[in-house]
Amino acid sequence: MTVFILSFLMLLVGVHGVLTRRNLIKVVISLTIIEFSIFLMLALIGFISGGEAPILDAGISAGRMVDPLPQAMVLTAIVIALATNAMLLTIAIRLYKKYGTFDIRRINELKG
Amino acid sequence: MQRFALFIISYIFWLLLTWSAEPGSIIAGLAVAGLTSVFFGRYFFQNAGKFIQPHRYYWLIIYLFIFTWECIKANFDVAYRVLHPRMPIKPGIVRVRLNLRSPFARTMLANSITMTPGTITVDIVGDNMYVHWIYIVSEDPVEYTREVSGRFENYIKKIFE
Amino acid sequence: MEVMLSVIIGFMIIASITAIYAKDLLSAIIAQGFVGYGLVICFLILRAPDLAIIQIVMETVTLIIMVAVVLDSSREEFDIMPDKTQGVTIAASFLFALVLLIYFNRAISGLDRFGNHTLRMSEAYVTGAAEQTGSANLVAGVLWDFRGYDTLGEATVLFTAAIGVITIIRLVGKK
Amino acid sequence: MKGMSLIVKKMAQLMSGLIFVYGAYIATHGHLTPGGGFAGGALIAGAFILMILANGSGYVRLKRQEEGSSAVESAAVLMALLLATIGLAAGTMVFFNNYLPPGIPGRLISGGVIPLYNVFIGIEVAAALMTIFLALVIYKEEISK
Repeated sequence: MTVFILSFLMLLVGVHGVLTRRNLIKVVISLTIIEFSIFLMLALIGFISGGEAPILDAGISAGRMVDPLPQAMVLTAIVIALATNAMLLTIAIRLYKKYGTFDIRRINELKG
Repeated sequence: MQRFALFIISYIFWLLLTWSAEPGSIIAGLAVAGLTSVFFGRYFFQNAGKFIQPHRYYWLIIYLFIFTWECIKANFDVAYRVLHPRMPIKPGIVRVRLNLRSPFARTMLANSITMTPGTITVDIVGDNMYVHWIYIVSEDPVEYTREVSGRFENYIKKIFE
Repeated sequence: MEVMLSVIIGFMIIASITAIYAKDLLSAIIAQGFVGYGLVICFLILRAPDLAIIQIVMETVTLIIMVAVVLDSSREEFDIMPDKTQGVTIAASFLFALVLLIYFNRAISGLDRFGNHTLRMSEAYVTGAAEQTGSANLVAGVLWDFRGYDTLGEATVLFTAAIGVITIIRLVGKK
Repeated sequence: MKGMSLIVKKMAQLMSGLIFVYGAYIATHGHLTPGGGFAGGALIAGAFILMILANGSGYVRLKRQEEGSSAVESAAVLMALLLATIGLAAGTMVFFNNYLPPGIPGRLISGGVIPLYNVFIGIEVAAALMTIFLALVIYKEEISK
């Protein structure tokens, strides 16, 4: 149960970063940390103590395998995380080119 | 020629990776090695004919032993300098003149010097190589060139040039 | 097992706090890389080699892109000036954290204890999948056979992101 | 973007071909060993990114390369979709049907359509990452002019 609570703490750290930081790159980093904590949570849920990796091989029975379903979900989510990260960073550098800063509040002030 | 050499090397690498003799794997390996030589063959070794000259492999094996021995010696030397209570180090950067012509031989010499404990190659500019050294033995260029690169240079010349 | 995982996740939490509070953006990115590679070790301990491979590769690519972006623009982090509405923000954050905590508690109480997971949904995948799909890697079987729609949508997201990056970032268009 | 020093260039030339072969291995053996199309595609993209980072951007014509990788990406997605649609037409009328014979688990030719999906998704991921990277490099070139 400790590991679940710890990964929830990691999610809270990420949420804190998104809420309090004013730097666009820091906001992207905080979002990445939130994503990581959720991947970790899903992978933790599927684990069986003493289980094997879900790959059939000689001498491994199908009975004691960890759950392959959360792993497949997280596999797709990791790639989506990379894609959204690249998109966010692109928007951030375009904003930097237009306004000359990464500060959200100054970007708000310099409308237009 | 260089494309063919890369084709052979990548095909051997594929066979070692898969380690199976079924026909599907062998045919897929041919396709993958062909793609590799199409994409990267232009940037491989310029004169790949050196791969089929057997005396180079002979010198390579001898060089491996020499390199291992020098590496062990340098390990003990650096360990002595670190564990000694007064730390007898005199670090600095020396400029070593290179006698090797081909770029790959220069790269290999630089890598050998970096892998020996105590010396790190910083950069190669023109015909000179800048090496960071933990204990500079002497300020004389002939002396330190022999000490830093002379141990490896002759063998590397025989292997790669 | 659980103790080892807890220690690694603890280090990851410390690294993420460092990443959020670092004064230099480059060191913030490197601390974020620490979190990502720590996640790789967690996946290896949790018997998920597929996830470990993909996470290590993707983390490296993300770091390359982030470092390129930061070196192109500025890497300074400015001081956080005190806000006029700071009290409201703090109260709202605590409220938000409390709501998250309540829902987390409800979600966690429905789960099995760590390590004693019962395969309710994926029982059929584990027992019958290899014969049905012929794939020895069960994750690949789930990914491409039972849940093909998910994966197709995911490929579409990647495609759209690449097109979007080109569209947003181009300064000089075609004549 | 300038290239790096001679040592990095030579080692990149030596390694990038082998990294490409390893990525192809990961992608094609996705149904037997850990890995699969996504990880293999990212490794293949990594081989090209390594070459561009080491040799500088002068060594490829960036615009043409970007158009090419974007076209390859679209073609790969289209092929994967086509494979899925054939499943709709053949057999039991199910989208994403695995219509090829499953074969013996553990061989390279097994798993029905799964290896083909893995190969095409690998190409798609590699081309998408290359496109993103090249777009950033072109932006950097344009901004420094």
